[in-house]
Amino acid sequence: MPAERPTLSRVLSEYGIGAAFVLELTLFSVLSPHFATVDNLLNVTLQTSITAIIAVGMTFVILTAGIDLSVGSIVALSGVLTTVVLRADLPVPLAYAAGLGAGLLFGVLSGTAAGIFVTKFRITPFIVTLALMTIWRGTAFVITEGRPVWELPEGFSEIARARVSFLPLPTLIMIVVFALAHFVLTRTKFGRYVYAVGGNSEAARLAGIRTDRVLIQVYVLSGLLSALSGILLASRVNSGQPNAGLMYELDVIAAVVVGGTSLFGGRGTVIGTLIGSLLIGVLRNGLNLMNVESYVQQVVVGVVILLAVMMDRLRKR
Amino acid sequence: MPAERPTLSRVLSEYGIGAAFVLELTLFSVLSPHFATVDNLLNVTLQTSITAIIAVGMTFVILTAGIDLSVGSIVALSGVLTTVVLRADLPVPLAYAAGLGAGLLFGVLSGTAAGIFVTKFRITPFIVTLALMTIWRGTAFVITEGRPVWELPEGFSEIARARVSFLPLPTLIMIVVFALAHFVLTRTKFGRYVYAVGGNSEAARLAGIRTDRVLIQVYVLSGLLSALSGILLASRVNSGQPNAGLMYELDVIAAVVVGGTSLFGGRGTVIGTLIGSLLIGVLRNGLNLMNVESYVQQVVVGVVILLAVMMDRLRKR
Amino acid sequence: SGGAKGEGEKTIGVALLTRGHVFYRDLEAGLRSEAQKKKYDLVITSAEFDLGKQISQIEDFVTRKVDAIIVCPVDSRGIGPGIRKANDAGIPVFTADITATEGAVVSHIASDNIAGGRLAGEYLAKALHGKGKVAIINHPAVTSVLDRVQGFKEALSAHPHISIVADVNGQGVRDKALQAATDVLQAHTDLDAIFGINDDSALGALDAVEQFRREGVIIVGYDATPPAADAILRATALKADVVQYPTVIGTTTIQTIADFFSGREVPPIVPVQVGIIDKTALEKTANQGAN
Amino acid sequence: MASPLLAMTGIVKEYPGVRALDRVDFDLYAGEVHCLVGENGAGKSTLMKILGGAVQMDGGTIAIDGRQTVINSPVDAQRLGIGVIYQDFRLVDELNVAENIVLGQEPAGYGFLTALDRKAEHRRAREVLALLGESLDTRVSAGFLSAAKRQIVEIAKALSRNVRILVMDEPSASLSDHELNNLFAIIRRLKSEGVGVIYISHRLEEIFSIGDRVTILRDGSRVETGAVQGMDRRTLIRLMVGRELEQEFPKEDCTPGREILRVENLKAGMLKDISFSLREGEIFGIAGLVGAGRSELAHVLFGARSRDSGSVQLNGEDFDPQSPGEAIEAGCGLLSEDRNRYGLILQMNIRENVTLSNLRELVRGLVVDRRSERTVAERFAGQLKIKAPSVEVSVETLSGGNRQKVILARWLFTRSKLLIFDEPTAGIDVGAKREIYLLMNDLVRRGIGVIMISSDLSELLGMCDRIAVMCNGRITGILQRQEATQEAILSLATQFAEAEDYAG
Ligand SMILES: Nc1ncnc2c1ncn2[C@@H]1O[C@H](COP(=O)(O)OP(=O)(O)OP(=O)(O)O)[C@@H](O)[C@H]1O
Ligand SMILES: Nc1ncnc2c1ncn2[C@@H]1O[C@H](COP(=O)(O)OP(=O)(O)OP(=O)(O)O)[C@@H](O)[C@H]1O
Ligand SMILES: [Mg+2]
Ligand SMILES: [Mg+2]
Repeated sequence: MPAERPTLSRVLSEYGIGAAFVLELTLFSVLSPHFATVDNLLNVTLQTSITAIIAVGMTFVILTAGIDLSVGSIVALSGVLTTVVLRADLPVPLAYAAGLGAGLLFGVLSGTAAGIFVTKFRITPFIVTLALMTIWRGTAFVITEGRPVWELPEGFSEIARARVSFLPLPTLIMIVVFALAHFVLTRTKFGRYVYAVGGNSEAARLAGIRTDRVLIQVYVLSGLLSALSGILLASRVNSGQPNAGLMYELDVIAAVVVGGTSLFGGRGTVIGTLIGSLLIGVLRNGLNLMNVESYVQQVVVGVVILLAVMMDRLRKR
Repeated sequence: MPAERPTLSRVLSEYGIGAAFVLELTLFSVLSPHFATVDNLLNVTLQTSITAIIAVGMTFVILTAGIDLSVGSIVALSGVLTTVVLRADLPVPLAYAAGLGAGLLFGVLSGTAAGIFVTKFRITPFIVTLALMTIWRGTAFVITEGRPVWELPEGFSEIARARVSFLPLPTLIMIVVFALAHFVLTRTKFGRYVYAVGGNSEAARLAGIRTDRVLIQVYVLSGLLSALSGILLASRVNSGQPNAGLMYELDVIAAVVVGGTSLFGGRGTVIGTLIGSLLIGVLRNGLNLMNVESYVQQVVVGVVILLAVMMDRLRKR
Repeated sequence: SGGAKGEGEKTIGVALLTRGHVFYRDLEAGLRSEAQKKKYDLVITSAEFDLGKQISQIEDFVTRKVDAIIVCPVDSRGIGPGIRKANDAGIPVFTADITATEGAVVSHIASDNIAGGRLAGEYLAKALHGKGKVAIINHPAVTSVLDRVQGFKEALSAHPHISIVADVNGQGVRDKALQAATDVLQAHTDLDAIFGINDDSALGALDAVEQFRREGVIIVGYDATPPAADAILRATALKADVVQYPTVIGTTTIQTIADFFSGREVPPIVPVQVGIIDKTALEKTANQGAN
Repeated sequence: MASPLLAMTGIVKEYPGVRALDRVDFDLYAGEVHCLVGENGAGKSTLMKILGGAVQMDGGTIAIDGRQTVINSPVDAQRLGIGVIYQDFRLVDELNVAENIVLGQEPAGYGFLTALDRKAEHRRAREVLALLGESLDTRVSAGFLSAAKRQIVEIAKALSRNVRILVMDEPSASLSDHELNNLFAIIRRLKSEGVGVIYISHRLEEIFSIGDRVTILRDGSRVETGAVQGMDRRTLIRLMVGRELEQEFPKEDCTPGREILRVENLKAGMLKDISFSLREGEIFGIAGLVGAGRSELAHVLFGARSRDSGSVQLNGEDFDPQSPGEAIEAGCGLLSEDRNRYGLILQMNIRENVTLSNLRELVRGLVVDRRSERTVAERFAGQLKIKAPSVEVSVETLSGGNRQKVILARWLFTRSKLLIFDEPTAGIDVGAKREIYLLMNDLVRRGIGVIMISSDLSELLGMCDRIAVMCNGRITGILQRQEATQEAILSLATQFAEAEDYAG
């Protein structure tokens, strides 16, 4: 995890997938006149921001050799909870505080629950978070009876639509989250412990690290960031959708792993995750821009992911 | 992996989840008058057979510390290929040979491809099979243009409906597949190597095991069994459905892991997988019989899986 | 449930396609409200687009010996084996919304998706004065959607100056539809209209259009769910919606079954009206409601 | 003389930043024991890995029976009759002892579906273990075994193959004399059967009792090859480290201060009635045969395992840590015997491994101060002579002994009041051992209490103020430095062994 100033060329060689990403950008610029416009590139970052933010939490979890399948359902339920509370008859600033608070708090609680099951009951993260995934999804449907929550206060949809100078707010949030996460992972004690626990949890425990606490913290982080994404998504679609975030878990894990993080823990970076997320986001965007048929798109996405990772491996030989 | 004669009590204590399963059976028998009938129990085995057969291949893959996300798409595409070939104007016995052959051959080829990417290009199995998952799914849609393949020869739907004495044929096939797999894993050189490669692949290599070959073989097995399931499913629904097997990968991995196989390789049994598959299958069936609302079902399924695995862990303390 | 059934009490098994879409929530609501009146017990399951699962659910109904089964098939042909199982057990089967082509079905209660798609196409053609560029926010994994798109394209084919420039997969859910629609708007700055294959798709497209502040793009949706109706009334880019009356499909289905139970003859196909509504139509019904 | 069984000539191996082997020549005759010695990181293991097909050489040739051969993989090596006991254990934790011993030698025929004869496997495994004088339960999973037992299985695995060339890379690092004698008996027998044995060890007395010839490597180059007979310990050490080494055990007398640890009637698992105390500035040795319970005692004191009853006081206060974290906070450190499994985070670099247990001290504000962290790591790397291009290289690339030094550095950096060293010098070269002893002197001088568990009796005798001897979970005696002799320890170490065996 060396992290001196990352220059472009350093990033490319270290985060191997970077070269594939640059190639992808170049290709789409040539192939579609609509691709390399400021507007579209901002658009891609806006679209990617939702899953990319989740991918940050997932990176922490996977670095500890865990996995979090509940992210997509947390997106849905946090969006639902936030919007439900927003609809309640509260004065405006309070409604927002309570709404956003409810969504984020739920993410934290879900993460805490996951962490406790993983550490105190020693249940494998896959099962714990799979169970939470179906439980939260079911709950979102029970609460809403399967209908979207709508008729929200005027300003809510502005959150995702706002711009800070030219940057969409979700993009800005994504950048901040990545920067913080990079800092935490490479510079702080907690980050170091995350790598240690993922690398060899028994050795980490014997080195005096409270491994259980570290594990709970990463699941809380993942829950919190998923909830944050869920709220942003709800704002984007100006409603709480119980079916939001379906299958996000696979997309997000794919981004993390394409970005070079090992599912066996102890190895990986959030910069890799950022590139992985963007690589996949740009791919979808580019193929849509080029009007590639949706069935064919699936095939192309699979092939490109395989090629990108292969390029990375061959170069590292 | 001790495997002397498994008596019921041995199975229960060794395959920890067995106790949870027995409890589940007892509960449903008490709660629903429709549950503990021969008909319904056969019905459950028939319903479970499709995913349980895939779960056998998945167990081998996971034992080597790999993963196969492509199973659901193989189910779809093998069903599509088989039915497409069956519709071609061939004399009956040849049509069946060619149809089933095409489906199974595809499974083998997909597995070979996965194995080669994993071993020769050293790409992590998650990415390889995720890519194949979207590629095959897309291909199935491209071939069929999104519409099911139907108007099949009369006898095709009989495959899944046939009974051998009182046993549904898919159930029988499932039993045979499990028995063979149990034998292979516990009694043969190949089985031993699967555990060795999953437990410590470097140690296995240094002991003179051709680890690459073992890995390719497990992916081929997983592909083949997925294709077999795909054909059974196609026969059951008497058509080739391009969207068949959606999300099977999660269901199947859940069954394997609930059954006690470690995602980190080297630990697990197919008997555990069988119990894991049945536990989940019975749960769905029982909840349907008890008229539990489908959203609530999701919640209950999640909670029960968590409890079952927790019971297992607490008992093993 | 599970207890001894009183005289005249009937249990009906329902195998829905999904419960993740508002259309089916409405259909289900129709089923429930009518069943409550008739004092029927409903056992509602949902296959979530998984045909194998749906067949298993029907098998579970057969095991339970329900008095009738309602299916919204995941696939018209593929559901055949499930229906035959029910036939073998002598349980009457009804299909709602989507037909079944194999096995014996007492009655099919539905609106016609191809016709609905055609309505959407014709509305757009008129609104565009026979000229323009159109995009489809599709979800081509579901038969009913394939039918809608087929009808839509048929209607447009009569208008040579209208071209379909994009056909993207929004997976029928609002967040994914939003993403797909955003890309379409990026690629086609001169886009005139969008057809969303259901309301989540149309509303996702609306989110995109509003976020781009793209004037002049019009959207037609499908299902006329309350949020969509609201958007139409607010004079947004969403101009019209194909209405099926899922609640009516639900209530009609139960009424048909009631007729069947009471020994009356029921028709093999019970049509439920489809239509298309725009702001004017909505305002009119609202006024009627007020009167 | 007949042509050698094995001739390796001009072997070159490069790693990024290191030339691990620089044109090394090495040969071996049938029926001889050829020892290989050298400092940590000299290239011994690398040479043997090349022979075993585990890694590929960058230059040079290998001839067997005078015929040039290519060894591209472990399979090739096996086919040529080469068996290797690797320094870092290569057992499959999930397989049981018998399965590990026969791994890769399952019967040929019917391809991979060949049925296994499990009874025969267990029989075979027991036979081989019996040769080593061990009666391990062959049904136990390897993951449950202690370091020493794993070592024995590793040896058995190699012995179970019919090899012509047997490589043993530090087989004795965690063995006690008892097991070692059995091992030597086997080696002598193999010799008489015409097997060529390559033996690597840092315990030089072993070289003199078993070796015929010895080759010395230094910094990847061969320094000398000669008959063991003509060589004495001093010369050997001089050739290895490149200078004279005065006094192997630089024990300093240090007057013990207050009592810092008192253990009374401790019971836990196999441990019974453990009582002893330790004073500031004291080095307290614990001797015993493999499986006597020494490591278990260490783990219990350190809070890594729970205790059943008894009391422990640290600095006069009750000490019952529920986790290693608590123990470390209270000022207790444990260097575990199995560095790869329980010590190092292999993916991390040297710097990160060294500072892991005491990051707190390096945190400024929110962040870990990279500069001072690096200074700390470099200081220890220098002090312990860790051989690596920089402290930023991953510990995975280090030689066995250098890995051990990294883990040692971690505990030196924690400023504990009580340090428990479990086999601290396993795999460490003579020169570095002396550095470690000097460091221990340093620690005691600062008033730290040291418990040293070791299977190397001469080291215990050389460095400890008192030596407790354990057998079957009990302390059978505590000897003062003056009364401690090899014989006295051995007799205490076997005191209960037989009696309890019969009882059990
Ligand atoms: N995979 C690797 N990558 C980089 N360097 C390596 C690698 N493996 C070994 N080395 C380096 O090669 C050199 C020789 O290591 P080797 O393991 O052969 O030493 P050794 O003589 O066996 O030492 P020890 O007595 O400590 O076991 C060391 O400097 C080591 O750091
Ligand atoms: N509760 C127990 N009951 C019986 N045996 C146990 C128990 N706990 C541990 N053992 C076994 O007792 C042995 C004690 O091992 P330990 O590692 O403490 O011994 P040691 O003296 O350090 O020897 P070694 O040189 O093998 O490390 C181990 O083989 C361990 O598996
Ligand atoms: Mg070595
Ligand atoms: Mg020990």
